[in-house]
Amino acid sequence: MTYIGIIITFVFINNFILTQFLGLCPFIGVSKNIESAVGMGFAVTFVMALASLATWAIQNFILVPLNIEFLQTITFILVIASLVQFVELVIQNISPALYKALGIYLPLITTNCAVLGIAIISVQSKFNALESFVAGFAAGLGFLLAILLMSAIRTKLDSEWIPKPFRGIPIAFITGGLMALAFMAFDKALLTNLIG
Amino acid sequence: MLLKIVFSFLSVTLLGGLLGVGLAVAAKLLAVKKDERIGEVESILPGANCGACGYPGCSGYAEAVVNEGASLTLCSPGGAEVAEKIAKIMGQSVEVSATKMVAQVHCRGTRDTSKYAFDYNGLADCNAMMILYGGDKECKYGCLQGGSCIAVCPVDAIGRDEKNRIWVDKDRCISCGKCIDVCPTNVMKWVPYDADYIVACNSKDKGAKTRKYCTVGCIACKICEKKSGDGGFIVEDFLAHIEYDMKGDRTAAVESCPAKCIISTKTAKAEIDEVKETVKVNDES
Amino acid sequence: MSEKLNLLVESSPQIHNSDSTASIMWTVTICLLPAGLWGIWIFGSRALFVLVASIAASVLSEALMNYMVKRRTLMDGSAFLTGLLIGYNMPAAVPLYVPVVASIFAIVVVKWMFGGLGGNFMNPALAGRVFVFFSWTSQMTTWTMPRMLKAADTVSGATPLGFLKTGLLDFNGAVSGPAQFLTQQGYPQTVTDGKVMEWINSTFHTHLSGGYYDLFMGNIPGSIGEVSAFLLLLGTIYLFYKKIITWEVPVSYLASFGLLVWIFGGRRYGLSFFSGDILFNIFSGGIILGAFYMATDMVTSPLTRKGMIIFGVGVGFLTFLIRFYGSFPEGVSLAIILMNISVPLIDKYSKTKDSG
Amino acid sequence: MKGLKTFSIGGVHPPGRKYLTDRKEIINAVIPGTFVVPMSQHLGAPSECLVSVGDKVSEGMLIGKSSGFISSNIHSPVPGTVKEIKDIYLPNGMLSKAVVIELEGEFDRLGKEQDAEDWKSFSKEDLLGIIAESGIVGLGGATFPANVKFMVPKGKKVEFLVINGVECEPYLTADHRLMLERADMILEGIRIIAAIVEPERIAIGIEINKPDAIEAMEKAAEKAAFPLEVVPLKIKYPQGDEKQLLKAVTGREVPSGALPIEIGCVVSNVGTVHAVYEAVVLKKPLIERVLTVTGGGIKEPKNLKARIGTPISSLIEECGGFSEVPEKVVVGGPMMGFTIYDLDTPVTKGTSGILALTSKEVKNAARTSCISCGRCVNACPMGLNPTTLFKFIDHGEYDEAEKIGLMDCKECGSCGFICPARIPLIQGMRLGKKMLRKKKVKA
Amino acid sequence: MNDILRIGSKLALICAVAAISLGLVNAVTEPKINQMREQKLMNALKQVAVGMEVGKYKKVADNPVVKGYYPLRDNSGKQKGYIFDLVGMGYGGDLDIIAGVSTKGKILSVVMMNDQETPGLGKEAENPEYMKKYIGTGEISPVPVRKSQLSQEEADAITGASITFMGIGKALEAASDFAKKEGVE
Amino acid sequence: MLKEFTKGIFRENPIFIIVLGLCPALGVSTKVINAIGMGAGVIFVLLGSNIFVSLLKNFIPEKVRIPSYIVIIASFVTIVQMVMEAFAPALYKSLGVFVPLIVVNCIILGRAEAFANKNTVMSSIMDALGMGVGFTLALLLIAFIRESLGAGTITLFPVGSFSGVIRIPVLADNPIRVFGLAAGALLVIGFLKAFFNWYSERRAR
Repeated sequence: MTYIGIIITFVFINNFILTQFLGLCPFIGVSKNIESAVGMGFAVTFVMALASLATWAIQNFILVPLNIEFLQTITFILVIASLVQFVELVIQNISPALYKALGIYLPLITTNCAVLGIAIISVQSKFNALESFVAGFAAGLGFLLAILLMSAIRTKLDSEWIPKPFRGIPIAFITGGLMALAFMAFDKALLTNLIG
Repeated sequence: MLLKIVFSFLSVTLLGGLLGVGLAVAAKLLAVKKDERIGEVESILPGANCGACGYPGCSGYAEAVVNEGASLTLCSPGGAEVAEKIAKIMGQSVEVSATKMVAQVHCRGTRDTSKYAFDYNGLADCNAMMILYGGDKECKYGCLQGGSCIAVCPVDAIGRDEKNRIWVDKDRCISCGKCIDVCPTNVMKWVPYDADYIVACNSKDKGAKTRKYCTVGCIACKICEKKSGDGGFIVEDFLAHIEYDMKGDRTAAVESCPAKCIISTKTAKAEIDEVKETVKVNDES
Repeated sequence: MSEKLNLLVESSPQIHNSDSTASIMWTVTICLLPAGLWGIWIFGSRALFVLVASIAASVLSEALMNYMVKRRTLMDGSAFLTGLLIGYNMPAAVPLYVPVVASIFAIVVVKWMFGGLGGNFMNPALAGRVFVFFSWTSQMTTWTMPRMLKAADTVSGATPLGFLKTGLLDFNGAVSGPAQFLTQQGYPQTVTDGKVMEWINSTFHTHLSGGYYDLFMGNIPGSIGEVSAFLLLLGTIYLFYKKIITWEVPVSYLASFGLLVWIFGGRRYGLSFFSGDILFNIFSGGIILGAFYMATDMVTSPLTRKGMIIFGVGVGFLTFLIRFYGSFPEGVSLAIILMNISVPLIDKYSKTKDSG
Repeated sequence: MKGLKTFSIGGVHPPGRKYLTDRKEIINAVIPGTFVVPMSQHLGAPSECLVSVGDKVSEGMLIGKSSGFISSNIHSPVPGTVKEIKDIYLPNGMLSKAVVIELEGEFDRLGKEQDAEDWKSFSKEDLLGIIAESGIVGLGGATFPANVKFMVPKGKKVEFLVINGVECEPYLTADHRLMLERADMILEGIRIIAAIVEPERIAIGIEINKPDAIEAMEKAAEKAAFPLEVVPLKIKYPQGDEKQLLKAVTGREVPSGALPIEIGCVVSNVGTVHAVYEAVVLKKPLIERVLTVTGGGIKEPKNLKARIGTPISSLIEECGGFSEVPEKVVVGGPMMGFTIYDLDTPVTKGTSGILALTSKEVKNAARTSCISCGRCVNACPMGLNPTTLFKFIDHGEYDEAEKIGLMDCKECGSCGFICPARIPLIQGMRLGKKMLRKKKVKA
Repeated sequence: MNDILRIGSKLALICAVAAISLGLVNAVTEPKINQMREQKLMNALKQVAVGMEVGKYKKVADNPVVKGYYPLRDNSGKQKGYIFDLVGMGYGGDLDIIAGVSTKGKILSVVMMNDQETPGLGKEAENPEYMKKYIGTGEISPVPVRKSQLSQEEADAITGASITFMGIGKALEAASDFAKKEGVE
Repeated sequence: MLKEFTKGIFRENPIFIIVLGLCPALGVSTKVINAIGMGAGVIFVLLGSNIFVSLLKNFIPEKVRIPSYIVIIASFVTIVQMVMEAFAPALYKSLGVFVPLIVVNCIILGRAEAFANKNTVMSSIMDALGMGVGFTLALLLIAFIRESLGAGTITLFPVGSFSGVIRIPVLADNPIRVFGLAAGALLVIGFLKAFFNWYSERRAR
């Protein structure tokens, strides 16, 4: 698959949130206003790209040579968790402003299944290092796109008269469902016809 | 097979050890100080985010308490209990007034009892109604029933009955004062939580005028003053009010009120059971 | 002045324009009617049943929601219009439960869960259609032949675009475009079409293939209300006259779509760039219905002129993408609801200019 | 229509309905027995009441004194006795102190010829003093004290004096008739103002639905060889607003929150110009004004010259009363005017018309939710986004509303007029401004 | 510093325990997993082999559809056909198909091993019934790749999923051609 | 003790009340059997991690608390993975990437953080069981709705001659397929959450 193909796949066709059900917790939790949604989106994109690359290295330099692929889950999550904490510490020191914008979302990312998800999917798709990185980045962009659209819709919904039991999380899910319905327009055929 | 187990052991242990040490080192080198008391204070606050303290939400107040030395008694929903807990964390002592105050509507005028000056058409918001001649009731002191207080109440303690009268459930009220702030006619007033009666009228018009436009308005006849003894009824500005510090028996005064505008706070509780939501769009065909 | 007048007090302005929400909805409904009648005429009474089912389900759902949330919005015409549009987007032979489910989904989930008319961020009719399209794809793609093309043994057939989609998958020859492809592959055409196209070709010295007349008038299989571009455009004239729709969305939609088709549309037929058949693509597959009646839905399109143009271009681009590269032959509904999703974002960032 | 000037963004076309009165000559209104003169008839601080109950007043006597920089004098419209001083609601919803005068005694001016003053020898300050003394305010509706407006700040130069003869509000024809019947006097008034502000150019903007007024003003200017540019304008509401008028006539834009003088312009309404003429030349304080009594509910619509303080009921009676029960009675134009519920409300300096509107004219309909049609956005002459503003205000997010320009809204009513969902947008804007003010006072 | 080492070693200890226990579990499960995988393939091959003997797998490098094949021999050891390992293009992604084809190009049997098709539409192809439409074609009649090549009845049965249908058909067509060209190995 | 168990089932149901662990709830709920498999996996991991976390609560240093928990959880997940692949390969395949993702299921880390590291082993076990069962029941409900509407079937274990698939007469022929897809999953959970909101509000009255 070409890099463009990977990007189209993970942003639109296999959008992590709207078709793969990965990363739903932050998608629902942090989409109440646009600013924090964008912050979360960028933080996720950043971590996903790095994690995808790091886990590629683990897989190909440790697990495969030693024939211990069954330790994939435990090593990947270890690396991701440490990576997130490390990134948090580094950002905190390098740029307090960036930390203020992204910092509060970083701890949430450890348990964001999208990050582990992209690591595992990259390995399963047998991507090379750069492809893994691009896939992680693209999946993050897909997350950013979805959460950005979602937060704009939710800001609008704030001023609508929504039946009481539906306010908050339920309507966010229903909104997500309708978004997913629309995203069904993007399918594999689109990719094959476009990229060939 | 054994080799595999050894490899697993080595790789994961090394990885774990490395990351553990790395993180510990990083945490030490890159440590950023943060006052832990902020979190503690925040966890004590009730989390209503009502804004009564004047800070943006409970976390804002917690930060202000720790960093800016804000007063410890500003959280009205939490009351004395919370203030004491905060004081403990901050190592200070506080004095808190004991009585909890709640908001109550001092008007019971409805379409049946009060005269209306004109047909109003527009926003269902008291402040907006106020722009047009101070509301559609002839009485300019009464409750406009636009429901602005219902809209601002963070805990759904305010509701209206089928006659559109507005009631406050004192048990749900967290004393944040938002409704009192928003009310343009000042008909929403503080009352001690344990108050037995309120004078449900806010009209400072002369008795004769009040009588003309409202059958449940205080006409300043002073009968309650005379009957109550040490019940604390006082008529000022053509309007009776109760001094709640005086604990005398008030029933005689209540019963003798010709306008029946002194009502028990228990009534309020009964009426609000069915809280109606204000829908601002009144579309119809 | 002794007598007491019961005067109304309200804020300025004291007079209003004659348009109301209800009048807008009903006007759109009326403008849509000719195309629907045409659909009933060519597809038979079955089409009428579909329309009745979708409208009835939609109006009843609205009534039910009105009862539940204690508001009265039945007469504003929006539910009727939604039902009508859902019916228009159905094949005539569809089982009746399909339009019913679409209508219920549209009104209850897409509209009322978001607070009723004005609260929804997605066009209810289109969301309803897409919902049932993905649920019952085959039922939604089984088309009835119009009466003028109905031979003794063929009762169902493919829409021109559907025919192209499957036909082109393994086509290696060379044709001048979709119309010629259809003619060459024996896609049915009316006699009138032949005469009209011959007249056009001889009068204007063009070399057009047959089929354009059928396409424009609606002598083709397709959804009940979308086939007749001519009658839909007729209604559009009145909408423009009444200023109920503005030019931004339809024009930017059709222009961007047409441009893309012109540039890239010929590639499928082995032609060079800048040789796509704009006319064929605009009059087929519900673009007219979509551009003038559904993309222009006020609730789900942007507020500002700039926003509307961005929206229209987006819909045009996505329609092109889906129709030419995706697996769905038409793509109008999906393109519109995809852009519906981005309307709040567009509105947020296309603020009006402050003149000071 | 092509080539005619107008402002660039927004605007609406409400039905004009000026034919009801545009051929009716201005006549003096009947003088009733009782007058109610409010002390707050202008923008700014209320006047200080100089009389008490029982006092005798004469026609044109000062009874309310300007109480600040932005304030104005108020004069007794008729000779009489002060019967009562009470609080009344003015049409704009404000509570004001008002002097009730019972007609009694002799008129000093009524029916008496006045000598024309030779004002040309007066200094600028003298002229401004006379205008201030006479209690002249902007008669277009804004009621901004005229002397303050004409006071050019130091260092500023006036390039344009623009006279507002637009009268874009539907129904109203008072300015129209004034220009037609008293073109010479208006010209004299313009001369006086020009002597004060010393503009480089003088223009008068008139919408082309008043061809006779355009002609009359052109003729008057020609006759007097006065360099007045008569600018015919396309019909579009709210062209009569200062900012829109300046944009239409001069092509210049007034920045947000600034006054016209910032861009070297002074604007004055023809009614004000006429009042300046009367004050300076005839030494007559502002005690009467021309207004239009009209609307579908009025039997015989008329243009009247009525004294300040006349109860509206008296004027309606003079116009034959109601032909049918009106849905509402409006003071001012239908776009920016106010409904009243008490017909004894008096005429004030800002009353440009009295309308009795039937439900057919009002066209009220059920209010529905906003359907985001965007018409208000296209109609707003200030380029604001009324529906978004309204949503913020409706949810109490007044600061957010301020951020997107709430304070630039001047309540022209275009959005509310065009809204198919009948959302009370203007009331929302007023509410928002009120709550912001309240918040600022608190802070 | 001590502190750091202590923390690091504790984490390492937890990791070590985890790793060892996982290694032990893996020692138990891995043979089982491999056995299961083998069995699944064997089952499929057996199903496709229609009673014949399956030879050794051969990779095919330069074909986009045919990934490899097993030669099929009858009891006498004479080659009668192939089992092809095919990859087709479906609606939702690749289709992994195993098909038995005679040396003359006739489709003998088809099994869908793996797909990502829409449940209820393309997913129906996992159903053995579905593949009946292809069986027997390829030698004399062409492998159907479009619904129009089927009878009305059969076409109705594969409602909607024309892309899946074509994906399988094209893969089989390629296999049939491959077999025809190759003939006997 | 029993209270720790029952709270997870309704009052603090991880999916409907505290809204955690959504990704698997939606991802694998296309078939009832998937829900059962996933639920079993989660119960096992939750139980194991809760036991170990509460046992080791004094041993684990504060600074590497989270990594340690994650290692413990990941070990149990890997065990589940291997066992499932060995003994229920079909189920393993249909759960796909969601099995390793149990690691990041917020419920498990959440319970370790919020409960197990503060409580005794016994109450941690009860808590794990309650939460696990609550999660499984919620998952079953979602899967039941999605499968019956979206495919017209209910897939259970094959036992003897019973294939494990129950066909619902009318729906099986023309199922509302969207419910089996991503959009349907989100819609279903939205409505269920709203129902629970409404119900708990009513109960509170």
